Amino acid sequence: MSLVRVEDLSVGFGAVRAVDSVSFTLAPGAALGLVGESGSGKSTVAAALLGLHRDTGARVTGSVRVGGVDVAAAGDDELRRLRGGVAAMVFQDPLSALDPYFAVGDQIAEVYRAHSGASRRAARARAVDVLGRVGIPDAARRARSRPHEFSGGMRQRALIAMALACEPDLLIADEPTTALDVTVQAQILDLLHALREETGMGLLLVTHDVGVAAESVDDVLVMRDGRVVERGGVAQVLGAPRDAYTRELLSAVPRVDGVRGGPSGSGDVEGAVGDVVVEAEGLRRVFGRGRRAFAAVDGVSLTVRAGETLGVVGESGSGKTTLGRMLVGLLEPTSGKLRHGGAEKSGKGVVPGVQMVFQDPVSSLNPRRSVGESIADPLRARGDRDEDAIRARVRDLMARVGLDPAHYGRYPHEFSGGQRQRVGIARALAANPRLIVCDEPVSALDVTTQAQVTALLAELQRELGLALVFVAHDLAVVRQVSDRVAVMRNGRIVEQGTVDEVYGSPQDPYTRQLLAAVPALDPAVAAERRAARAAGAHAVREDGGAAGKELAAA
Amino acid sequence: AGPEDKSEAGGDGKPRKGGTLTVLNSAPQSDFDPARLYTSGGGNVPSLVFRTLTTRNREDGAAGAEVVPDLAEGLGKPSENATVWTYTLKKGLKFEDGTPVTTKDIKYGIERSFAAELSGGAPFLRDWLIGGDKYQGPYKDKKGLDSVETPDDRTIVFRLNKPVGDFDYVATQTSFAPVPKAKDKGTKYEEHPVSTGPYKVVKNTSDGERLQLERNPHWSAATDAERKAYPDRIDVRSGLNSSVINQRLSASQGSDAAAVTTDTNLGPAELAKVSGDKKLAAQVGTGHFGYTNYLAFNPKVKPFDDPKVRQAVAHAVDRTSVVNAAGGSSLAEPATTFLPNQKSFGHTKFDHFPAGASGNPEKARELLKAAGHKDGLTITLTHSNAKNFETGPEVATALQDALKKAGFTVKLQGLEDNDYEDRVHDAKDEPGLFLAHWGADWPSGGPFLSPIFDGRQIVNDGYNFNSSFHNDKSVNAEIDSINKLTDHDEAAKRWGALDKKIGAKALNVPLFHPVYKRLYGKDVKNVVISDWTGVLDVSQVAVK
Amino acid sequence: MTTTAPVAVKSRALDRALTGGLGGLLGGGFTGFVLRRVLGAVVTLFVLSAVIYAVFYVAPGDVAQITCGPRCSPAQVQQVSEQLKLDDPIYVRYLDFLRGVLVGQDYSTGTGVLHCDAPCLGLSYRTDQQVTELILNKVPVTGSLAIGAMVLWLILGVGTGVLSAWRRGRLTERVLTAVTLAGTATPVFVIGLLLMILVCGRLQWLPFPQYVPFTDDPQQWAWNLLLPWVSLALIEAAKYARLTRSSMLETLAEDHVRTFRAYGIRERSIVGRHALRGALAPVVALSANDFGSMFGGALLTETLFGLPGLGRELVQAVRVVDLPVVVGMVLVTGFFVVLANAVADVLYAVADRRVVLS
Amino acid sequence: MSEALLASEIPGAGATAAPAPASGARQFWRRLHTQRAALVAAAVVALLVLVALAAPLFTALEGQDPTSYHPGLVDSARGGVPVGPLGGISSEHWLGVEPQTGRDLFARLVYGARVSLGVALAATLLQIAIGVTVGLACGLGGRRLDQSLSRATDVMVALPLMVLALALLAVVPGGFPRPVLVALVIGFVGWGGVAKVVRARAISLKSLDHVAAARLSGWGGVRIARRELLPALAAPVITYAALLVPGNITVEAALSFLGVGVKPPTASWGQMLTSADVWYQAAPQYLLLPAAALFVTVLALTVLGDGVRTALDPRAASRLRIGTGRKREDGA
Ligand SMILES: Nc1ncnc2c1ncn2[C@@H]1O[C@H](COP(=O)(O)OP(=O)(O)OP(=O)(O)O)[C@@H](O)[C@H]1O
Ligand SMILES: Nc1ncnc2c1ncn2[C@@H]1O[C@H](COP(=O)(O)OP(=O)(O)OP(=O)(O)O)[C@@H](O)[C@H]1O
Ligand SMILES: [Mg+2]
Ligand SMILES: [Mg+2]
Repeated sequence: MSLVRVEDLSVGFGAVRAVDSVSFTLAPGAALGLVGESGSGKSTVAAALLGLHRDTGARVTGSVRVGGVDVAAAGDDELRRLRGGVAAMVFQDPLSALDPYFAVGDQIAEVYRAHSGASRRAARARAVDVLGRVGIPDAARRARSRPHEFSGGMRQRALIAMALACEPDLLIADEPTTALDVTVQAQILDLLHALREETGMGLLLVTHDVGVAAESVDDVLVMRDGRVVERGGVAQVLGAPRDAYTRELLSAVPRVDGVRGGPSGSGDVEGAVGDVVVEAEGLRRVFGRGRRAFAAVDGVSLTVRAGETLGVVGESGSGKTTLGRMLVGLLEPTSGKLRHGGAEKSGKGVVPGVQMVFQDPVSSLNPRRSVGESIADPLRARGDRDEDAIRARVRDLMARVGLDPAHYGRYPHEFSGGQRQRVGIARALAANPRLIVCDEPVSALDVTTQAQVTALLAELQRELGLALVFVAHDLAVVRQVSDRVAVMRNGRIVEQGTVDEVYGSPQDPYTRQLLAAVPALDPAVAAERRAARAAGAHAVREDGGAAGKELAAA
Repeated sequence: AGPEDKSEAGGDGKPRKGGTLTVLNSAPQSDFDPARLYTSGGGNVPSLVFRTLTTRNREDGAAGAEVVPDLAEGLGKPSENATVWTYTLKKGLKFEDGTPVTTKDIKYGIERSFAAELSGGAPFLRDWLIGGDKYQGPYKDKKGLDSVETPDDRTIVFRLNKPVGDFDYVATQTSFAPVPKAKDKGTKYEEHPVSTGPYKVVKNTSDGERLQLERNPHWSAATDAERKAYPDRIDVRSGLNSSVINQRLSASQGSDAAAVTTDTNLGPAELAKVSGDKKLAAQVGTGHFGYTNYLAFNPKVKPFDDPKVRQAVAHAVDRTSVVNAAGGSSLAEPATTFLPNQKSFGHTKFDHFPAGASGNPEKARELLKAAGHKDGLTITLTHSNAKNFETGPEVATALQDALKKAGFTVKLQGLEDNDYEDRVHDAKDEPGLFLAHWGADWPSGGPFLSPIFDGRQIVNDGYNFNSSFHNDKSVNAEIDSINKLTDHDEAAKRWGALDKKIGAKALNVPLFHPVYKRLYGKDVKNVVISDWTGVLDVSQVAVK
Repeated sequence: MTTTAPVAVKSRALDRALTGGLGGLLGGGFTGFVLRRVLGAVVTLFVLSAVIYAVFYVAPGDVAQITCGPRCSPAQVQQVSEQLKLDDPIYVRYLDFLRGVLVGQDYSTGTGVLHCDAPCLGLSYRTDQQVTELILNKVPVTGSLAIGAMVLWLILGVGTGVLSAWRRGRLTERVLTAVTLAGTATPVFVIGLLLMILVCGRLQWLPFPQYVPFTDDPQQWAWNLLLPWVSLALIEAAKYARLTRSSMLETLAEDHVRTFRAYGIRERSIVGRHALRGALAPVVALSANDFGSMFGGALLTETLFGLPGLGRELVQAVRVVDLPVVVGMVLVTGFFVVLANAVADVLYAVADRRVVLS
Repeated sequence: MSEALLASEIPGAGATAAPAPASGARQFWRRLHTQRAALVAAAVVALLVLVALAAPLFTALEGQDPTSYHPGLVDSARGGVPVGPLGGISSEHWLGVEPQTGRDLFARLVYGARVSLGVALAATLLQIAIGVTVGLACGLGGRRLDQSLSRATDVMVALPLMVLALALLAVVPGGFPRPVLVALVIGFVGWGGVAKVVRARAISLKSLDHVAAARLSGWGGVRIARRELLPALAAPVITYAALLVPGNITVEAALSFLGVGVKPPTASWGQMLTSADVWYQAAPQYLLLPAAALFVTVLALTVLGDGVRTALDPRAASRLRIGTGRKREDGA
C-alpha cells in the first residue's frame, strides 16, 4: 500500500489555478522529488497533502490519501493525528514559520508532546536531541533561544528538527536546505537518507535545486504552471530529460566546476570597477550581555567598489546576515569603522542609496500592501511623483524578475515563496541604488529564474556601476555572479580573494571543505560521496548534542 | 419626655439599653472639634459627646423647637436689655476622665473657636461678644476674651455688644462645649475631644470616614434630662452614597437593622418605592427644618430693578413643577412666605403675588406689559450644577419652562458649585436672578430675616447674604427692637409681621420648604424627629 | 540543614532568571532602565504638581472663604488666608511646597508645633491632617480595589477575548460579545447600584460593601470588595475582550500559526497559546494604564460603594479646593501610572525579546 | 540565454490584457460588502446619526418637545413617578415621560442622541488621532522621544478629569459652544489608552523586516508610520475606538455636572442615565431607554468596527491563510 496517493489533484485560489490535475504515489521509505519552476504549484501540492487548504477559501478537488487517510473527508481529529503524527512538514519560509514569542526548543517540544503524549521534561530533552541532530551547536542552550536569535539557516534546521521530532511516516520537506551552507546541507540530506533507511520514512522533497534532488530522491516529478510535465526515476530525468522544459532547467544549472558563463562576466574582464562604495574596518557586533555575550561578527574588514560584486559564503550562523545589516545601517556595529563613499558613517540610521534584499521574504513584505506598492516604495521615497511612470517602472521591474506584471495589485500571501523573493529583489532594484546587499536572494528560485535574476543584476551592475554584496550558500551561484569572494566562519572572514583564487586554490581548510560538499548533479556520484561521509554521520547520530562540534571539527 | 410616650417608634416593646447603633451618613464627619463644628442646636452626633450650656428639647415635632438647659441649671438670665447673659452650671458635671467641668473650660472652649487654626464655626459670638471682632483666639492672644467672665467655677457671664434675645438658642452651639485647656492639642484635639456627654470617642479616623463612640462612664443621666443614650456603642460611618444608605436601611441586613442616618433624606425615586410598601413605610419618619428655597433678585441688575418685572416673575412661577423637581409634594411644600411654615419662626400666612398651583402667566404678562416689555423679556437665571440639590439644574429648568409661558425667555447659567457660591455671594458680581436657599441657625425669625434683609449686614468684601441689598431704616429698627425681646412667642409674632411687610416688596420669590423623610433600620426604636433639626435624634434612639 | 539546599537552588534559579533572564535579555541594561524610569517618574511628578498648582491658580473658588466657612467675616477669612499662606504669590507657594517635599516643614497646631517630615506634602486645609498620612491611609483601599478589579477584568476580558477568537463567527462569540458590550454600555454607577440592590439587598448573598483592611481579615476583605471588583471588571472587560480578540485574529493570520496547524496542534491551544501571546502586548500596556489611572479614577466606584479610597478623597478635596490634598492625590496617581507602565514595559520585553527596553 | 528566457517567459510583459488590479480602497469596499453583519451595523449607525440629525422632525411627528414640563403626568405625592402604565406610555408620549418633570422621554431620547453621539464620536476621533500620533511617535522615535512622550502620556492619565474641568471653566469664555468644548475636553484628556496600545503594537511591529525595508527606501518616520504600521494598527485601534464611545458618553454626563458639559435643559443619554439610576424600580423605562440606546450604539459600532477591521486585512478577508484548518460542515 502506498503511503501517499494523489489523484487528479487541482487547487484553485480565486481565479488562479495553482495546481492542475496532479497525480502521484509514494511508497513507504521511498523519496519523491518535486522540482520545477518557481510558482508552479509545488508548495501548494505539499500543503494539500496535509489538508492545509481546508477552510482557507481555496478550492481543492481530486483525492489525496496519506497513510490511508482520505485528507478531504477526514474529520478534525483524524486530520490532527495525520498532521505531525503521520506526515510532518518543513515549510518553505523557515524564517517566519516559528512563533517569535516562544523558545525554539519549547515549540518543538510542544509539537512532540501533541503526538507522543510525552512528559514536559521528556519533550524538552527530545527537542534538544533533534536540534543537535540537525547540527545546531550547543543545542541544550540554543533550545532556549527565541527564533529571532537564530540565523536563517538555524531556523530552517529548527523546523527540520521539529518535523523529525515527531518521527513521521512521511516527511514533506519544502525547500528544506535553501538557507544552509553546503556542508550543513549535506549533513541534513544524509540525515534524511539515513532516516529513510532506518525507519522507512517516506520523503516528499520539494526543491528547485537539481543537485539536492539528485542526492536525495529516487523519483522526480517536474512541474510547470501547475501541471506535471515530466516524471520518472531521478537518474533518467536528470540524465536524459525528455521534456523541453526539463532540459532547459538542467542546462541552466550553474556549476562550481564548469565554465563561468558569468552573467556579469566582469570579474576578470574590463576594469569597470570604480570608486569604493563601502568600506568596513574591524567591524564587530555583539549580541547579548555579560556571560551570554557573543560576537556574531568579529572584526570583519572588507571593501566593495562600484560595479563590483562581493560574494559572501560561509557557514550557517557565521554572521553573514548580521554583517549585511550593518553594511546598510540597519544594525549598529558594536565597534569598528564603516565608510560609505569615502565618508565615515556618522550617527545611526540607514545610508541613502543603499538597499537590501532580505533573507526572509515573508516578513520583508508588508502583508497589507500590494506587492506593486511595495516595489514602488523606493521610487516614491526618491521623490518620483508621476504615477504612470512609477507604475510602468514597477511593471517593468516585475517582468524583469520574472513576475507577471498583472499581479501588481496582489498581496504577498498570494505569491509562492520564490515569487515573494523576487518581489524583494525588484524593490531593491527600483531606485537604482549604489549598493545592494543581497541576503540569499535566489535561494528559493528554480535555476532558470535564478539565471534570469542574476543576469538582471549583472546587467544593472554594468549599466549603473552598482556594487553588490551577494550572500549565498550556493557556491555555484556565488561563483557565477561574483568578482571577489569572502568566506565567513564564526564571525570572521577566513578567506578573501578573487573568485578564481578562492575557487581555484582555496587556502583555508574550511573553504576546501565547502567546495567538497557541493552536491553533485549525478545521482551516482552523490551516492558515492554519501558513503564517504557515512562515518561522520554515524558519529552524529550517536551523540546528538555534540553533533555541532563534531561537524565543525570534521 | 420619657421613652414610654413615644408610641410611633419602629418595632414594639420598650426601648432598652444596650446594643450598637450604626449611623450611616453621606457627608463625611471631617470635623469633630467643637470649635470647628457649625451645627444647628449642637448637632446630632456631636451632641452625644459635647454638652453645651443649653440644648434643644429632644421631642418630636414642634415641641422639639424649644430650647432647654443642658450643662446650665436653667436658661440664661438676661440683663441690661439682653446684652448680658448669665448661666450657672449644674453640680456634679464631669469630663470623661472624671475631672469636674468648670465654666473656665467653657470659656476656653469659646475662646478656641476664635482661633484661625480652628476656623469653620458659627459667626455669632464673633459678631456679638464685646471685643469678639478683634480677638484672635487663645493661641495668639493669651490674655483671653474679657467679655466672657467666670466669676466662679459654676457661673459664666457673656457681655454682648447689642441686645440678643435669642442668646439661649445660640448657647446650644458646640462652641459652648467645655474644653479642658490642659488637654487641648490645637488642630489635633478633634482626634480625641474630651467628652462631657454620654459617649466618648474611641476611634476617629479624622478623615471623616469613621467615628466610634462608647459609653462615657463619667456621664450621669441625673445631670442630663435630654439624652437617653440607650445603645452601648455608636458606630458612625460617613461618606456613603445616599442611595446606598437608603438601600441598606431598607434591606436592614445584619448591623444595618440597627442603623439610622442623620443626614440623608429619602429621594423621590425611593419615596415612590417606599410608599407602595407598608412595612417600609413604617420605617420612615417625617421631619421639618426651618428652610426656604427661593428665587433671589439683585435689584441692582436690570431688568430686576423694576418691581413690576419681579412681580411678574413671582406670578409666573409654577410651584407644582418646582415642588416636583425638588422631589414631589411629600418632600417639599410650596412656599409663599420667606419664613418657614413653623410656629417657632412666627410663620404668618400671606401670598402677595398669587400664582396658584401652577403659575399665573396671564397676570405676569400683564405686568410685563405694564413694565414696557410687551414682547416678552430675556433674562438669565443662575444656578448651581450640583445634582439633586435645591439650587441645581432640576429646579432651574422647571422655572425656565414656567416662565416661558409668561413671555420670559430664560437663559440658564449653570455654575460649578464653588463658583456658584462665590458668585452669588459676591456683592460686586452678584447675578440678577439666581436660585438661593436659607436655613435656620435656630428656630426663630431672627437668624432668618436679619442676614437677608438687615441693611447693616450687607458685606462688600466677603460673602454677602443680603442679596437684594435691602436697606430699609424702618426694617432695621424693627429688627433691633425684636432682638431685645426675650419672650420667644412675642418675638415670633413680630418676625411674622415683618416677613409679610418685606414680602410685599418682591425682593425674592419663595419657592418651597423642604420636608424630610428619614428611613431607619427595622430594629430601631424610639424615633424622635424634632422640628429644630428635621433629622432623627441619635440621642433618643434605642436598638433593643 | 535540610531546608537550606532547596533554598539555595531556588535562589540560584532566581538569580539566573534575573541576571540571565532579565538583565541579559533586556539588552539595554536593566539598571539603566530603572534609573531612567526613576528619573522619568520624578520629572513626571514634578510636572504634575506644577500643573495642579497652575490649575488651582486659575480655578474658581475662594480657598480661604471655603475653608473658613460661608459665614466667616472678611476679617476671619483674612486670618485664615494668612494662616494658609494663601496671600503669597503662586510661585512662592509652589516653592514652599517643593521645600516641604525635599526637607519637610513645620506647622503650628495652635498649642504646639507639628513637624511634617520630608517628603511632606503639606497639611489638608480642611482637616489639618498630614497629606502623606492621609494618602498612606487611602492607598491600600484604592490599591485593593484596583488590583482585584484588574485581576478580574483581565481574567474576564482576556478569557472572553480568547474564547471569542477561538469560536469566531459562532453563536458563542456573538453571545459573549453582546454580554460584554452590555457591561460597557452601562455606566459603573448603574451596574454597581443594581448589583448591590440585587446581591446585597434582595438576595443577601453579600454584605453591603464596607472596607475591611486585608491585614485585618483577608477573607472579609475579599468578600466585601467582591462587588466593587465585579462592577469595575464588568465595565472594563469588554475593552480587553475585544482588544484581545482583534489582536489575536491578527496573529492568527501570521505564518507561524500555519506551522502549528500543520503539526496537528489543537485550535484551542493555537489560539490560547500562540495567538494570545502575540496579542498580549497591547493588553498589558492598556492594563498598566488603566491600573495606574484607577488610583485617581475609581472615584465613581469608591463613592458608590462607600470605600474610603483616594478617588473619593480627591473629589471631596477638589470640591473644597483643598489644594495640598489634591496635589498629593494626583502625585500618587502619577506615581502609580509611571510604576505600572514601567512594569508593563519589563513584562513586555520579557515576553517579546525582540523588544529592547527603552 | 537569460535574454532568451526573459523573452520567452513573459510574453508581452507590461502590456498584458489582465484586468487592472483593483485599487486598495475598492478592494476594501468589496471585502466589506461581503459581511452582512457589518452592513447591518452600518445601517444602524446611519439610522442613529439620522435620528440625531433629524431630531426635530421625529419629535414633531410625535407632537412633543424635549423641554416642556407636564406636572399633570407625574404623581407628586409619590416623588413624581409618571402616572399611568409603563411609565406613562400613551399615544401622546410614545415612550412615556420622565419622572418628576413629566418631560417627554421619546423627545429627550431623540434629542439626547444629538449631544451624545455628536460629542462622543467627535471626542473619540480626537482621542484616536492624538493617541495614534503619540503612540506611533513613541514606538518609532528614539529612546528620548519615547521617554518624554510616554511620561507626558502619564501626566495626562494621572490628571483627574475634574481638576482639568475646573481649569477649563476658568479659562474658557462662557460663550464657547459647549458641545464642542466637551468634545475637546474628552478628546484631549482620554487618549492615553490609545497611545499605550499603539505604542505597544508599534514596538513589536517595527522589528519586522518590511519596516526595515521601508527605512532603506529612504522613507521618514511619518511615512513609515502611515504605510507600514498604521494598517496593522487599525485592528486594535478600531476595536478600541468603538469601545471608547460609551465611555465618552458617560464622561459627557460627568462633565455636565461639573459645569463644563452641555447646559440644561438639553438632554443627553449620559445625563439621562446618571439621573435615572435610582429610578430603576419606580420608573424602569427611564433607565432602560438610554441604556438600550447606548447598548445598540456600542453594539453597532463594534460590529461595524470588526467588519472594517476584517475588510482592512487582505489576508483575513479572503480567509486565505487564516483558515481554522477545521472542516466546515457547510462546505463553503
Ligand atoms: N493564497 C494564494 N492566493 C492566490 N494565489 C496563490 C496563493 N498561494 C499561491 N498562489 C499562486 O499559486 C501558484 C503556485 O504557488 P506555489 O506556492 O505552490 O508555488 P511553488 O511551486 O511552491 O513556487 P516556489 O518555488 O516559488 O515556492 C503561484 O503562482 C502563486 O502565485
Ligand atoms: N538578535 C540576535 N540576538 C542574539 N543572537 C543573534 C541575533 N541575531 C543573530 N544572532 C546570532 O548571530 C549569529 C550570526 O547570525 P546571522 O544571522 O548573521 O548568520 P548568517 O550567517 O546569516 O547565517 P544563515 O546563513 O544561517 O542565515 C548566529 O549564531 C545567531 O544565532
Ligand atoms: Mg514554494
Ligand atoms: Mg542569514
